[in-house]
Amino acid sequence: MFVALLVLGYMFLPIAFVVLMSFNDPAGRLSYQFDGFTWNNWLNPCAPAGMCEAVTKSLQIGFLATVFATLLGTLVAFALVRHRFRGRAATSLLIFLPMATPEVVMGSSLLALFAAAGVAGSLGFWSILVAHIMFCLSFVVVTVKARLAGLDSTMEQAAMDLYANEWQTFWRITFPLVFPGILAAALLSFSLSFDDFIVTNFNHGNTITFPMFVWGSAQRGIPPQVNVVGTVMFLVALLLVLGGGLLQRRRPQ
Amino acid sequence: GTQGAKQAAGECVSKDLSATEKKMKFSNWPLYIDEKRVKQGGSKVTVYPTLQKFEDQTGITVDYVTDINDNNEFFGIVRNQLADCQSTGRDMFALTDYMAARMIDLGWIQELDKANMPNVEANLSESLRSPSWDPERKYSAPWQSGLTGIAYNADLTGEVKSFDELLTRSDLKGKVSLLSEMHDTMLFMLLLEGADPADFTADEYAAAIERLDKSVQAGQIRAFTGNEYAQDLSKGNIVACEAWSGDIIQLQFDNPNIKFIAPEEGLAIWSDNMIVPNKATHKANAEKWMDFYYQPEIAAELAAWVNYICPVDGAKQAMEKIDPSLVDNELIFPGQDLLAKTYSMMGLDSKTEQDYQQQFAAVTGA
Amino acid sequence: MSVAQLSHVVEGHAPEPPRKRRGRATGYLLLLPGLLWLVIFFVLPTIQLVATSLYDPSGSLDTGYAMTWSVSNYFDVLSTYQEQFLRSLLYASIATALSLLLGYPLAYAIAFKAGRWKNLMLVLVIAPFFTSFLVRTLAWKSILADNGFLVDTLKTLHLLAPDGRLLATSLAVVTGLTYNFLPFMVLPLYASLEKIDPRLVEAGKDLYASPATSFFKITLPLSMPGVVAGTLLTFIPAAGDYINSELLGTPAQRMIGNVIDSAFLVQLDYPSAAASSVVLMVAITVLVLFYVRRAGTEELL
Amino acid sequence: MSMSTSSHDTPGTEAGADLSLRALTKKFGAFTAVDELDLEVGSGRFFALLGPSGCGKTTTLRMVAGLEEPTSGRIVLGGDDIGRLKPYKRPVNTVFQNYALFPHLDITENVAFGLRRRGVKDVKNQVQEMLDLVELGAYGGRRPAQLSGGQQQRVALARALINKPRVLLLDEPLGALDLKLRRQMQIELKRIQTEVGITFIHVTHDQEEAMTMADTIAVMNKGVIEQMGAPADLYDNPATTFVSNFLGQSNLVSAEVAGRRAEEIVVDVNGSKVGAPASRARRTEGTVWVGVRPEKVFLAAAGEETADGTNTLPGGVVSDVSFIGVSTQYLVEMPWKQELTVFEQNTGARDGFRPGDRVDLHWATAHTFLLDADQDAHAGDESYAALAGAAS
Amino acid sequence: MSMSTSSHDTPGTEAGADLSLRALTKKFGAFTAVDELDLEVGSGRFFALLGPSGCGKTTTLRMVAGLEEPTSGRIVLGGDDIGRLKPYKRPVNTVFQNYALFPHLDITENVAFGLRRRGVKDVKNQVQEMLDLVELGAYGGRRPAQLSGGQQQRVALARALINKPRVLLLDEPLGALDLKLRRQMQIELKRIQTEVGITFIHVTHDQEEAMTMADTIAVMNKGVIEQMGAPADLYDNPATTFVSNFLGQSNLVSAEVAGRRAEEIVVDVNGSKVGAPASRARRTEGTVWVGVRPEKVFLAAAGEETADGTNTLPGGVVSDVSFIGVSTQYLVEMPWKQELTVFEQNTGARDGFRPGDRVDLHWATAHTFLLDADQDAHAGDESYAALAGAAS
Ligand SMILES: Nc1ncnc2c1ncn2[C@@H]1O[C@H](COP(=O)(O)OP(=O)(O)OP(=O)(O)O)[C@@H](O)[C@H]1O
Ligand SMILES: Nc1ncnc2c1ncn2[C@@H]1O[C@H](COP(=O)(O)OP(=O)(O)OP(=O)(O)O)[C@@H](O)[C@H]1O
Ligand SMILES: NCCCCNCCCN
Ligand SMILES: [Mg+2]
Ligand SMILES: [Mg+2]
Repeated sequence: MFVALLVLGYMFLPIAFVVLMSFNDPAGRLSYQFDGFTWNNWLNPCAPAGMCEAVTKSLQIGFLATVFATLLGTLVAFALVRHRFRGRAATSLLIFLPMATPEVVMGSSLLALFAAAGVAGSLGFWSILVAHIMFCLSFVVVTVKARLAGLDSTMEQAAMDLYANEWQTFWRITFPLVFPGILAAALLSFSLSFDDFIVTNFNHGNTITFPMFVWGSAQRGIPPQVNVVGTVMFLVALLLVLGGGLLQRRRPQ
Repeated sequence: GTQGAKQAAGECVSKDLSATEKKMKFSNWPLYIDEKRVKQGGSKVTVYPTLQKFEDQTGITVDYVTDINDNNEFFGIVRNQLADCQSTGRDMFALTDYMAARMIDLGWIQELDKANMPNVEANLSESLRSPSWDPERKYSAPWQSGLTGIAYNADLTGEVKSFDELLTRSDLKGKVSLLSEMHDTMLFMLLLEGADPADFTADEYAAAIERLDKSVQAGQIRAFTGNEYAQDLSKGNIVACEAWSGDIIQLQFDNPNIKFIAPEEGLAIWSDNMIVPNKATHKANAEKWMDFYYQPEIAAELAAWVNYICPVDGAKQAMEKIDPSLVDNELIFPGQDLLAKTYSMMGLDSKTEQDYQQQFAAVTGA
Repeated sequence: MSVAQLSHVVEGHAPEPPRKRRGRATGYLLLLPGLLWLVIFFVLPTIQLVATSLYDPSGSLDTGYAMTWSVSNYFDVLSTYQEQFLRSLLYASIATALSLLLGYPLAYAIAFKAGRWKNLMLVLVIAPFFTSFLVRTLAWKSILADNGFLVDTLKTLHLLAPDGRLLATSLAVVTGLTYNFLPFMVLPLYASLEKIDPRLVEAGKDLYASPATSFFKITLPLSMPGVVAGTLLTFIPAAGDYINSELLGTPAQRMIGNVIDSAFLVQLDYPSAAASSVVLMVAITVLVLFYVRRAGTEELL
Repeated sequence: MSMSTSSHDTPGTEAGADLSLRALTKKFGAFTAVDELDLEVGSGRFFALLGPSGCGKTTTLRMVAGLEEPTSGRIVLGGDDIGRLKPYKRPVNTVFQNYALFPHLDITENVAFGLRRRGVKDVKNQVQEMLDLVELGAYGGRRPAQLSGGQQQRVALARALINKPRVLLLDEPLGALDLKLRRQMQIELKRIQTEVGITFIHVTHDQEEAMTMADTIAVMNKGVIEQMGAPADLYDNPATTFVSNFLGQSNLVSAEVAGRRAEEIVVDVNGSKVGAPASRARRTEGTVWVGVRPEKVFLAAAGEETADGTNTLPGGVVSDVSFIGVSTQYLVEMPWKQELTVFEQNTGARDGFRPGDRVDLHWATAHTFLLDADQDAHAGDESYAALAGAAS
Repeated sequence: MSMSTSSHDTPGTEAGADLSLRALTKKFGAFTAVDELDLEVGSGRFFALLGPSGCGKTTTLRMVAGLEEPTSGRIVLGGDDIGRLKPYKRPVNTVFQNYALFPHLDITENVAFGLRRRGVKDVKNQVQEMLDLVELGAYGGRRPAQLSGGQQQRVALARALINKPRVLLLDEPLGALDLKLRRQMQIELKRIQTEVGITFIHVTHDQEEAMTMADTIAVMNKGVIEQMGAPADLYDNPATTFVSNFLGQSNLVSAEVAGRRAEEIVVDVNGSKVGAPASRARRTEGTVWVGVRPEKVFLAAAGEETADGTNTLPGGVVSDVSFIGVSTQYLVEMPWKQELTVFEQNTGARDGFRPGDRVDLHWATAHTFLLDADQDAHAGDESYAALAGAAS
């Protein structure tokens, strides 16, 4: 347990630093040490030019990638668990491979394709989105599939037995029961997309996402507001997951 | 296979919307424009005084981004669009001679309308009027010129006099950075080999690479950087480095112990040139910008802050009014003695360029 | 063991045959959009990558690259970047081992010791994902800085030589990699540890196994699916990563990811870049297969 | 094979419907799980389906519910062929073995589920009534996970019953409960069935359960029904060795038919003459199994007593005595080395025997039955099967 | 409370060891799971620990095994205090309820596990012998998941027995098996214990199991042992209402002590005089519970028979009759509205009664016991508890 707490400490050291620096009042232009406390960064989060636009882009892409990957991935998971078809092994392999491919390889091969297709010049929002959906998809399939496979099929039979047709059975029973898995998959997708740098770096064209912004500003001096965004995202994650847990636990008497 | 990236002249030009859209986007290097920190609504923000003047005078809103860190890196960022006859989203950027040359050669740069830029016509320094790659300055106008030399942090180390020391002094081991652009760094390596950067052979280049590789393998070099060396230098992670003159003078405002020196081997001299890429839709606005910064007073104001060599005739006189102490600053207005110690690398055909770049990349590991 | 089986290892459970035979058409229809997506944006790019790796190396941006089936590209990148390749695999292996060493106790504690703090601890493992990976790595860079608080303290305590440093060392890169991929290790480990019936461990103790023996003979083998999944999910991205090396290392710590990134995005040397990518992918696949086969036949159920 | 218990044999409420399965067959690939099964269940009956694991009980029920499609045959409910209807179109509900309660809905919503699907109004009151019936009136707001096994079981029952199905199918609804709770729930279930008068078809492994609850029992084996009837009938008059062993225990001894006098068949058991009522003889010549239930046999010290109308097998030696509270169980080794079982209630009326005691076995002729000797004497004896399986 | 069964009471092998628990206590926070428990188990005994869920059986066993640390008290095995030894240092092995077989090891390695940990040589042969003993000789190469429940159970037994522990602890090892298989395994277990002569401490919920297998039974309730003794002793002579209800069923009727004649206490049950042997009276004055087992009671038509030395309660009305094969169970409502239970073996000797028949209850004075009326008459009656719980 002690070792575990140490490891947790190790995991949180940089985050603690990020939180601290979000209150930094930098003395010079290129400062990355704590020079003094201020609320300014929190009060003016959008002061650094382009940062909030980048965050917005990342949120948009994250949201859309999550929606599409979750949708497509959930369908695939259902097909894999509930249907019989040819090429099941090949399908599983195809789902697994993106998870076993380093991001550089994924990013570079996408770029190679776009270049060969002659669209390398118009990369941007859409190409980032397409790539993010692609690499989130596998994680969604795996997550939803696990939940679905653990679902007791007698639940659905019981529903049918209780006068629910296929459609009602799906929406009233199957979907709510698989939903926590779908939600987990969506959360995972969003974090993967929001956090992605490498694949995006290959295919972003002129579009600047938050990680791209951080990378760029790292070369000229990071504005402390970047830490505000980092802190907020961390808190949002914490609240989301803890809140979700509480919601699940809170049950009518 | 893929298509070549060359574009025929005039093939990729878009309609200029400057008349209706009073705006433009300029990509430049960091530490390359005059700044001022002002309080605004409780928090400090950075504003650019000359830029504000320009906006005020012309009514053109300028999106000024400092996303150029290294010529090659930036080339990588815009090459797909330009090769594909797509917009880069930028109306203008400032690139160093050889890169500007390469882009012009690729047909990616729009010709400028001199009629819109009387100040440039009038005030551009004589020595910069006809570079081999744009003899008539049809495509480009220098933003600033500068020198590449050595910077060190006197808090953390003794004086560093030469490039050779940078590569060999054991007390600097692991705390030295060099520039990630082949042209910058290899110029000095060639000098160390006793070769003339303006006229060297492939063997000399290979020997220079060999020497660099030794230093890298020995762990002497901590990083090959673009403009971001300024950060590690001021943080103290780097105690000495290959650096660009003006940057260092600017850093001295925060830390006077950061020094710039001319290495015993010599200095590199270069210019960064404003160019307007294909598909830029605000060329006329960009030309207005160029013209604006070629007014001697504006040029002097800029130079007083950035401390780079000013390409504008008459700026020296204008400087008298702004900051007389800078009139004799060799880094802004270099004299013949200093210029005699400067070198630049010879032009390379694209095949050789690619080959040399690859050899360099193999050493820098990136 | 085939790659398909490998995927099941990663997922942590064997495929179960569909319960009921329903319309095939529906099955295909559900699969179609997702699979199409993967085919277009994963399979095709991979094929294109292989194609690109065979382009004429003497081509250039200006002239374009012709397909000349130049297998020599592979030999070129292997000889030029051999060092970076090996370093990537080495660093990734060390980082994976370290992650396992650190992640196991953490996962173990969450699964068996955390009690009512279990959920909170799990959340804490996942939450860092949301604070951008770059931001955290840059934070490490500041924490480890030569004149930073940490280095100063270590120097005062004489735990670090006066001219020693933490940043820009192999150590920094490897710990950075370890740090970044630790959650990918902890989560699958936790998932498989949690499934272990504690009564099995008790049964072991009852049968004369000391705590250490119980761990090595019962807990560890039973958590092997988690170990395999965790090590794969750590090793694979770590081997391809270049941000840690870039931000926390020096040219002497460059990994193959840096080479690919720069060759693709800065040098614009597509054939070499693609060849390096393909070599990396093949190397990883071969290693992973070898690893899973060993772990698989000896320890897995 | 065709058997029937129709509602006019025994009085019963008419709320349920006649269910009739005709030549119902289900094959899984080459394997026949249910084999041309014919069955009639009268309305309002409590019908128990009993049989060893894998004999096809669940499959039969699933076909009735519509969860499994028959390979052939018909399912007729109150005159309508429902065999091809979707499950949600059948007036039949199921209580699943694992209850299959919906974990994400509270108890009220679980119970209301069927009514809501059919768009019934006034769901609230009906649910409350039904919960009261199963004595869970106060639990409506809880989630299934917050109830004990027995309570969950009753929710499952309420959820099915509230739809007033014409037939309620119960697939080992008590299988997961522990012994004492199980007995308690049996009483509950029986009470509820009597109250609502719906036809129950109850699948169970537990014979005692079947016998105490059902008014008709069908014993199923390998996809077909071996015998069907009232519990006492089946118990007292098994038609096959399978039924005689599966439902309770039986002593089966090989014998030769020696003759017939009046309504009695006389057989020779290793030299002793034993009688059996002709009405209980499934075979009347050649080699037969002579059967008698252990509790019908009376032990006496060797040579001590005999009475008229009583069969006697002399020469036994007590080999094992186990006290099980209510009764004592004796194993007696006969001269031909077969061990026979005798139960004696511990009434305290007399002292028991000890291992080694020499005893004779007596029982009333009327309690003897004769079975076809071609059948396996151990058919249906699961503990024997388990032993044989283990040794193999 | 202190009780003992030592090995010289009954002959037994001496391979096992005397286990003695002294004032053993285990608290979980404020809750006392095991309360100053004293217990002596003679070596080579088959000792059964019986009690309702949550009474502390598992906790007691876990303390003996070393898997739980006692809050206080001592555990002495063959003279050595083992109470503070680590589990892997104790010559005690456990057969877990869920078997706890190692899924990643084959059967041979599961069985060999303990020997290997102790560095024993010649593991192969010992394992084979042990597998043969449990009749799984051919299954060594399989994984646990490839065996049936009964087979797994035997592997768990073999895995523990091979270490020749001085005490073998069995925590409901048969709990998960179905009824028939369970009976079969009971016989196996008893055979093996007889063969190896190791002390068995067997925890079970199933009284019939305890009674058939064990030579000593301890009935545990709320962390203490209520009564201990040979199965028949405990059954015939329960000391508390808890034991009388938990071990089998009892009729308990409230009565007043009316006097005493010779070795007999006479009590008044709602006007009827009933006698009980003084030796079986736990209380001899004031209000008492008069107890009698259902199988000891004999039903007769109202006013029909009486014999000397027999207790009679007249005026009953049969309210329910259930046929359960071997016997028939009657519920008889007495004039004071209490329902009493009577079992009658279906010997076929006479016709049974029907609901509504008026009957008298008779039983031998010798089978009557008297209990302290301060105790709850329903203590230990789990089906009653379940019913009460459900209604609450
Ligand atoms: N979907 C299926 N595919 C193949 N065989 C099946 C399927 N469902 C059931 N069977 C087989 O059909 C036979 C009858 O199964 P069924 O479930 O009806 O038995 P059961 O009488 O309910 O047994 P139990 O008492 O164990 O529940 C079994 O041998 C079983 O293995
Ligand atoms: N680790 C623990 N923490 C708190 N209470 C516990 C713990 N273990 C057991 N108890 C409590 O101690 C009491 C005795 O538990 P124990 O498991 O010994 O009962 P048992 O007699 O074996 O019951 P069962 O027949 O249900 O197995 C129970 O009330 C139980 O809830
Ligand atoms: N801070 C401004 C730096 C400008 C450097 N320009 C280019 C350098 C030559 N390679
Ligand atoms: Mg079944
Ligand atoms: Mg227990």
